Amino acid sequence: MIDSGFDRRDFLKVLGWSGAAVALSGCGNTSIEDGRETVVSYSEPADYVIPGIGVYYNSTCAQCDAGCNINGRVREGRVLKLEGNPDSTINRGKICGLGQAGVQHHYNPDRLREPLLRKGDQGETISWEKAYGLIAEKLKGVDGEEMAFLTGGMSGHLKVLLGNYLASFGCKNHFVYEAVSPAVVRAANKKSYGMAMPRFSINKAKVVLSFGADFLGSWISPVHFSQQYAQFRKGVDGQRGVLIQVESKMTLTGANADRWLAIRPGTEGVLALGIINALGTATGEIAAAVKDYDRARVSAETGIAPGQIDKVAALLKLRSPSLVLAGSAAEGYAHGSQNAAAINLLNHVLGNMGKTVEVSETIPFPQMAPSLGNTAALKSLNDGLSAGKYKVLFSYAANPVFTAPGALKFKEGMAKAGFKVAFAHYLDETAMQADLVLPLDSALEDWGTQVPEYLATCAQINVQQPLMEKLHANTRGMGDILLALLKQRRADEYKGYEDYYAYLRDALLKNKSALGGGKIDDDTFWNETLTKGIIKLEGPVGSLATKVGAAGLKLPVSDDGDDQYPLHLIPSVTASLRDGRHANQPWLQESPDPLTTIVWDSWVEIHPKKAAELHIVEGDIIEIASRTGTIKAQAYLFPGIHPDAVSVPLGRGHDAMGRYAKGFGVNPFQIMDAVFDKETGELAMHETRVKITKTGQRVIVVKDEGAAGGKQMGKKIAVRLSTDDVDLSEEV
Amino acid sequence: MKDIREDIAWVKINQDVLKSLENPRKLYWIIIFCALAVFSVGVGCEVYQYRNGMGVANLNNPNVWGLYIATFIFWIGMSHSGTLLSAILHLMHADWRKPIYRFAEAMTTFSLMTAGLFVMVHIGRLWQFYYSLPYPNERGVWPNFQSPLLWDAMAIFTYLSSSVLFLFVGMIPDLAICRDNMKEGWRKKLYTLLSLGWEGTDRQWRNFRVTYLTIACFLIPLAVSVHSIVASDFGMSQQPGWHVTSFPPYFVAGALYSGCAAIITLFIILRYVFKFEEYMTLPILKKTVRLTFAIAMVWTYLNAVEFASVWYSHDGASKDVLIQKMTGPFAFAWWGMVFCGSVVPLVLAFKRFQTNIPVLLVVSLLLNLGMWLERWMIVAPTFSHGYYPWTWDHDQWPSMIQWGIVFGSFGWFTLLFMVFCKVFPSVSMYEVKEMVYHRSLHLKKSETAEQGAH
Amino acid sequence: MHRSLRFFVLMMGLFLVASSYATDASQAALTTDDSLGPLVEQPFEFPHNRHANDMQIDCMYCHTYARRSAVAGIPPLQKCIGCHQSIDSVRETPRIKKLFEYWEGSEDGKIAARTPVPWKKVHDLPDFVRFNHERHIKRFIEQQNRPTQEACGYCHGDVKDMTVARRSKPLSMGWCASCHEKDHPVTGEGGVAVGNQAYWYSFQKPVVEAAGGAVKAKGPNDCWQCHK
Amino acid sequence: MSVNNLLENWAQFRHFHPVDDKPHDPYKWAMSIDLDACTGCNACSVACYAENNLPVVGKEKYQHGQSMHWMRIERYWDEDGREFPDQGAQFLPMMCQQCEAAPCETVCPVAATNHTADGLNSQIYNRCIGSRYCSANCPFKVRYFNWYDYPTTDNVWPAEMTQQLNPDVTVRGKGVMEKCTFCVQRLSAAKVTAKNEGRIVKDGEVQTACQQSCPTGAISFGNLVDPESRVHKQWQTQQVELDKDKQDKDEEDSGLRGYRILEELRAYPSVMYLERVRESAV
Repeated sequence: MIDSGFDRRDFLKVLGWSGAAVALSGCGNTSIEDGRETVVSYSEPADYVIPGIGVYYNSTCAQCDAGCNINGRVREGRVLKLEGNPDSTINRGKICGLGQAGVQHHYNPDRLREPLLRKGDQGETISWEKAYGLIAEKLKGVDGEEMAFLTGGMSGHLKVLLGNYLASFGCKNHFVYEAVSPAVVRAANKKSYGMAMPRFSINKAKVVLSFGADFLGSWISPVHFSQQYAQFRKGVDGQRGVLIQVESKMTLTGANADRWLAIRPGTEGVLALGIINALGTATGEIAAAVKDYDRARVSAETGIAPGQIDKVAALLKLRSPSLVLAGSAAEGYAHGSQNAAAINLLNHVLGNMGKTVEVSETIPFPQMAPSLGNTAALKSLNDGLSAGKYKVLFSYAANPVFTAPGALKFKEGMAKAGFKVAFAHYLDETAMQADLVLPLDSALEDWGTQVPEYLATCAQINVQQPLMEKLHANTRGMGDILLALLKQRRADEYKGYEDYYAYLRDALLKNKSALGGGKIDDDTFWNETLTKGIIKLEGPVGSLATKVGAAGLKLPVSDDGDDQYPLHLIPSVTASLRDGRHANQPWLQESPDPLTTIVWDSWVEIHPKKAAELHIVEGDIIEIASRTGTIKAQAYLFPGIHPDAVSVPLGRGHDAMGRYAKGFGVNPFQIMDAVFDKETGELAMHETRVKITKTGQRVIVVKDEGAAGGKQMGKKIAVRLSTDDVDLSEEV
Repeated sequence: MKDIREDIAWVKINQDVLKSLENPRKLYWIIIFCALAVFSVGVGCEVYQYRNGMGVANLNNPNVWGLYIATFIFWIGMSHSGTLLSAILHLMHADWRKPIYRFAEAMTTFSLMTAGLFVMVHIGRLWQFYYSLPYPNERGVWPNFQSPLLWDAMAIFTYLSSSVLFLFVGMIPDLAICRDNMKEGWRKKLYTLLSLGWEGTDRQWRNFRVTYLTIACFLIPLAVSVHSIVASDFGMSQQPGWHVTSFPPYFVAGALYSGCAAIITLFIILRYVFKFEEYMTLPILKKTVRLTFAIAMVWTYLNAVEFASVWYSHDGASKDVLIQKMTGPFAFAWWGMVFCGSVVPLVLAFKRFQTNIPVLLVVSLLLNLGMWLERWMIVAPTFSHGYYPWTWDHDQWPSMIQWGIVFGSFGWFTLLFMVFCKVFPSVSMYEVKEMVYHRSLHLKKSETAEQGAH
Repeated sequence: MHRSLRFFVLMMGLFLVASSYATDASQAALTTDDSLGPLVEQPFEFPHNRHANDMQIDCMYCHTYARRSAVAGIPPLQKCIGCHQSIDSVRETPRIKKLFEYWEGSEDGKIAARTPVPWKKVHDLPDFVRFNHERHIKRFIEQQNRPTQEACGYCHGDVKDMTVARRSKPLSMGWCASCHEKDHPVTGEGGVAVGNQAYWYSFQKPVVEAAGGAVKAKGPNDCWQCHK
Repeated sequence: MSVNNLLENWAQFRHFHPVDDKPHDPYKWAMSIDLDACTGCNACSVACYAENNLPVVGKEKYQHGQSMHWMRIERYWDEDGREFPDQGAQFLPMMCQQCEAAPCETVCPVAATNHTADGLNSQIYNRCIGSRYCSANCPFKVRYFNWYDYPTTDNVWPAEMTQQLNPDVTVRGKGVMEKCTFCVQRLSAAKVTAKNEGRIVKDGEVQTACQQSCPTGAISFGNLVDPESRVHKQWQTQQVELDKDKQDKDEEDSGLRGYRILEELRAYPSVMYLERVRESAV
């Protein structure tokens, strides 16, 4: 289909508003208008480019780290819409809303277009040469210890290049930071399963017991899990899968559960042990570990009715295999690791190992394997910064000034760094603090390779290729930038590569045989790779831990909170906004939050009972105060939350970034206390305690839901029936 | 309480009426000025809305219709009693109508024009309005003859044109009088042109009578049908609270009601402004008031019938809407309607109020307000409380733009009406003469009879 | 004064007669009007007559996209050059010089090399009207094998007699519809119908006339066919 | 343009509705949505924005209820008054139901919305004069009006964003009504290809934008006339019939999940929903 990437780039040119393109005067004129518009055609078109007919190119979605393979429709050289790539093992032709919005990231009017150098409060436009020169100059005489490179999760050749660049300084300070990441669970998995990310086969499970894992919304690889979920609902041999969700704040997954259990925040582990106890099948030290977690105590601590615990245990006993997931709600506490460990223990006890918790392959090229983001990295970086250790700080694909918990005072720390370089798409909060801001290409105009953390069926390398020509002349791909920087260090080594594309092509072709292209010639291989957009691999298979000890598994007796700050703050991760890096994509701002149907703003979820106590009604502006700080947001009465907790969604409340993000909502990161998980040193997101007070103002909550508030008023609109009354195996 | 004097000289009638074309009281100019001001506000709002889109009226999904449609119905309604007085009573030979039917008919015409404007104001693409007209066109497509809105458009245009004709034909003899008594000037030219060479020959009178009668007969069924069709805009739809078979009579009654109320108001104003005390006499007013009272009661009855039929029907949705009207965000308007529409008119039942000008002025205005609220209550609640609960009660309060245009329409109407009364004789001279003549004959008869008795 | 009355009546009568006649007349004009559209100023004059008439080149030799896509597009520069670089006889004529300026770039550097020629659209429908070239070509040329110039001519007129193309049909909705309302034979003499004829028309099934058994059908007539 | 032509087209128009002597042929587009699979993730809604050039109206206009989402996800809670919604919420994707006897069609004064032969409820933007009667008469309130001139409104399609607009879909100016079209631009493209090859569109050959994106495959769409199509099979197994206002399932414990919303209004929607299932054992 494609002769060669280079040539194709010419065909990616955007055509003028030719006859086939849109004109905005949609319903305007009603008469034919000869000779007004010009009609343009490529001077040398490729035979597969026909005006009026879409061409589809495969690439990889960069909206989150799940690594879905996408397929972009291009017409007249403009990418119009993204679909899932049907050949993908991860998303099998499907795509989420967040992914769809990728085009809005690409076409975003607020994207940076020129390199900016700080002049007081202003940024002055400079040339790339000058920018590179400046970096070289600033790095002169700086040794590895004095520079730090902060990035988000990274993988593929970009990671390799960065590694080489840092190596050229002998620099170890590569901080990989993701504000929202399952880092604690990874660690716990490593312990109890033997690998950080085993394969969770939801579709094979008859029962899924999830402790706050929002696998339909934002957890690890939502689109993949959603598909499995669909199969799981259709059922193995006609028996419909049962989903039980345990969490203190209802997530999208919770909203789809057969049974949603509102648990007292932080006591997830206790419940897990309680269930093991109730199962009564455990032996040895496990039995010993759970023996005093009897129904009464567990019920008292977790606030879940004894009968309910029995029911769950009974069901798990009855239907096997099942699957138990430890999610972000369980890990977000100072004792998060223990929680996760206790929960993982369930899978062993229930004998799900190897059945629904399966061994997954790993990528055969360790240097390309994803370096996973976490919050511990931020901590150590912050310590370094506030100690004034770093002369030069690079930041890429991370926005710590926005996402770092307020208690860390990251902004102040960052100010201590001598020279701050930000590689950014927008002028976001971190870029605002930088001395030099370098504009990046969007994922739809850049080359790259990427290795997803969660491998669905086999190890694979995702290929990212431009779907259209650059929108702005003066943006660069991160790969190209790193290459340029490397040429400053090791000119001879990299002079062979004209640009990142050349490097990438060469790198992949070198390992052609390892990548399953042994027999065919380079160009064919390369074209096939680009056409497919995926390289599937035979990766080495790790091994699962068969048994695990319960020694050292001790859960703190749940405190009854402190009376000064009585409530738990649960910062919720929404499927569309996540940690806020996509807040400037209007589709995401305007697509209602599934549970509250609120748009364009933040809100505080409060249980109606609690609200009644405090005389709070919907739309009251509420002040949430933690030890770290305070924010104000509108109240939304929400039945799906534990009365001892309030929840504020992450991702909104930017004070920079762009017209669709700036000034909408509040940022709960600001008031997060710096409490860390005892074992992994990860930030305990759910540990912040708050108190709330009415400010007396009231607003109209901007939401899709009408005054009927999700009631059907006796009409037959969204109907539900019980499993007893239906036989799914009969259905198509 | 004195009625028109039987012995009043015909010349005096001419003089008195023609005076109204010359020098009204100051109040006239004040009214004209206010009307102009209000109207220009309306125009401003409309221009703004035309530029920026209907959104500025704070209409939304699902509340897609607002005050515009309500006020549209209101004006259509007002037009009806004009026809009632001029046509129906004409056929019934009720001679007391004679001094007042002219301005009533004028009111009909102008309120229809105003109503027509609201159709324009309401539609989202005014510049494509011609799509809705059935004429041969280069697109080769017809409008949708199934749509009640289309029936509406046709009915209104027919009604408007024929009532203009009726008004005009009825004026011809008077125009001739004006022509003959006017000094030179543009007015004389105008009257000359319009009086179509009227000389009052027997033949002309004969033809005139026939024509006038014919149009009158034609106008009556038309008037009834027009408001029935407006009613069918709602009756024909499927929405709860609209899908009611009793709507047409209900609408017609409402129309006559608001019309009569309006006539009382204007009666009082004209009587003062143009010094018509001698012609627009209290007995006439009294009759009008009694007519109004009767109609008010009819309307109240039909209203009750409608609620009852909803209440006892098994249609839960329409029931919800009714309850919503009484208790929801519109409650104030709904109860306001009930009060103004059914309680206030009771005042008219008392003899002593039937000729008390200040009281009647206030009452008639209240009645009009009530009828306007009624129209609003027919339109709005169904949107904010339809079949689909998810879409209930979005922010539906009309914006200042919407109010502005509604008020503007009153300015526009007053302006047209007042100018008309200044330019054309708003009391029918020749018919007053007839009236006086007949009455004097009658008087003579009875006198001679008395003498015979002695 | 009777005169003014009579005059009035007379005027009314005249008006009615005139208007009714006018509507009739306009009717006729709407469907069969062949009035020429405006002359469109092009970057340089392209002689359709030379190519289509003298050279007898098939329309779709240059307008290749028409049979493959809904929009006809415009022939790529490459196409022109492909032939003309080997036709030395006209190489030095002003138009061809101009053409090559777009290919090789002009001396004054105003035009960069390989610049597409900014042709003006001649048959430019409103943005909410979507005419499908592919379908019409399939229908008339491939299925009913009418001569190309005739088929294209239905809407584009006799381009072979023009230099710069110029609109010669009304292209109004009524005009399109008038053709869609006609019963067109599904297959012409010796015409081949591809596949199942019934599905060449998703709206009216073709009617088989008893006499001769010629298969005829109308064009689609629902609004969404052209307005989306 | 003669009265005859009027009457002919009239008959035509009427016949587009399925009547016993003239059923839909060869196409009748229909949809079925499995509420048990739908997770309410909003992917379909965003996909619709991307495919159909829907404007993002912004916070202030959204507050006034002037949003333009053709496909809206509704969230319902159980109404049994328990402290927690411990059987989760219920999500319902609601878009134009493409009714067979659509209330909106009969009332439009200019026939801007009417029925197509393949059973769609068409909306012709450039014919619409914006009387909004259709929306007034729509039981589902799924018609959205262009309250402002979004193409020229700030920050709706600023700068480069215009390049994302889908050329196959007209961009609506102010004052016209719009609604879900079942992605008619995709349908007609598929039909053209099929016609050129002298066949009808095969099942799965054409997908609506929402269906294509839906991660759980809750939405299935196709030709109800084609016995091979998934939609046809689903409607059949659920015993839902297009031109009935009461279905067999309405009897007690029929074991069927298929239903149509507000069926009793006799609009005969083309979208069948499958009831959400909840486990009774836990």
